[in-house]
Amino acid sequence: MASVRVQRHDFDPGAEAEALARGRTDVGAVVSFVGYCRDEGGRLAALELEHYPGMAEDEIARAAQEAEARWPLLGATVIHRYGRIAPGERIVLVAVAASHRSAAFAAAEMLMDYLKTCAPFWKRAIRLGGGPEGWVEAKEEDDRSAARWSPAD
Amino acid sequence: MASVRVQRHDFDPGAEAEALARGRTDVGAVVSFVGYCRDEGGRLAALELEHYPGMAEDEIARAAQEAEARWPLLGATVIHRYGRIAPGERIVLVAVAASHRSAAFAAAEMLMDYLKTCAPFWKRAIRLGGGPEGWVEAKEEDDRSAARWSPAD
Amino acid sequence: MKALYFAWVRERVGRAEEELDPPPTVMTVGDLVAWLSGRGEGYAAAFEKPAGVRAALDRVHAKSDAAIAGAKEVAFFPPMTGG
Amino acid sequence: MKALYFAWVRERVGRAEEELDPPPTVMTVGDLVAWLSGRGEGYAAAFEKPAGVRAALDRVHAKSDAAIAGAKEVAFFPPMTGG
Repeated sequence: MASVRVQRHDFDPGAEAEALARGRTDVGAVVSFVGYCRDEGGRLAALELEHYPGMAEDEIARAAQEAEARWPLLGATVIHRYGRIAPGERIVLVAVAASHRSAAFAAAEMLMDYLKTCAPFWKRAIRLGGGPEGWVEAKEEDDRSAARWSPAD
Repeated sequence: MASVRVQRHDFDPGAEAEALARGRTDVGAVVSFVGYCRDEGGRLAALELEHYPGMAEDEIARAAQEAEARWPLLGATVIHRYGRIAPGERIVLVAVAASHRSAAFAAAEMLMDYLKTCAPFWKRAIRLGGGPEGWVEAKEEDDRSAARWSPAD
Repeated sequence: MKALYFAWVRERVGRAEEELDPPPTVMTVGDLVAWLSGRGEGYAAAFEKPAGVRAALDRVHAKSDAAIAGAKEVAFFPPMTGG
Repeated sequence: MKALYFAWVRERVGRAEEELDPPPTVMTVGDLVAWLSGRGEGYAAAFEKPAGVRAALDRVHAKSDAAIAGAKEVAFFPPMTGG
């Protein structure tokens, strides 16, 4: 049921979120998350996002299926960009529709935690002034955040 | 810092959320919640929302201040409509910007819980076919949800 | 002081607002509820379950034991159902 | 089987993909990592801390003890940093 897109180009978060509710009267809540490329203290020229085509889509779809099995959702859209993304640009969208807000909030948060730790994307930082480039390191905090949703915990 | 609006007319959730991030590079996350008028099994003609002008704005602003004191937010917008709202129409928007997603999610959820239980709005259901009208009853579940954020708990 | 009534409290009382001039023995929100309840059938119906009615003093939520001295505006209403 | 490398694993190995034909003694993802590490400096550098490299078999995350038999595609990459 979820719509999953992995793409180079930008997206319209408002239109994506509204599409989940349009024309229906059973949706009481739409929660959307938009992740942006932050500038780390004015030294970032851009992020270069590499991904594993095919697996990226599959992995996000698996996470969405898990969310749908867990909460009574009425729709979900996940879009993740790849390629060069400048500070201030959008990187990722998660939008979830449900009858009630608690399911929509929880599912959106779970999907973001999964995207951070399970979806095969890797960020490389390109510094202003030709400074040292480098792969962004995974955060242990993100693993802990994702572990919240694991049934074994 | 938060923008609080209590109004009769509709709003553009995408534009409101995007305005929190536009032109800045310190925002990493924008979480937005849109609440819609649900149709309870095809029997609802509309909701009529009554509010306490002045106190509604003040109470939402107090909740936003509390959220800002609690999480490192970079912006917040809350819009709550009043008057007659048909099934499928938007009722409320909460949009929160932060550097990191956990603060944005938590603040948006807290603001919604507060809106449900503390903001002086009352919903009256107008039934299709002239069925019995009635004031919507407050849900104990909403009180429990709001109590999660109380320091005393 | 000015009194405001909302939602079904307003409907039962039969008006949205009025000026109140309670006697000096009426010192708290709870006292005011008791005093109002004696003013007629509509008031009695509105406040028949005092715990089911919320109050605000000068646009801030107030409990039953809150002192009304100095307040310019008091409001009574059911539990909120916004959001 | 086809092997894919991503991010700094790709950079260290020096290629994005290749065909692999490991001997029959290589049965798990961990075996494959050990076997690849012996193929040259780049591979050794990529897998110097095996716990720091993740793997997928046919586009599903796989642990070190996962059997590679039947897999058409194996991929190696650092911990993910999307979102």
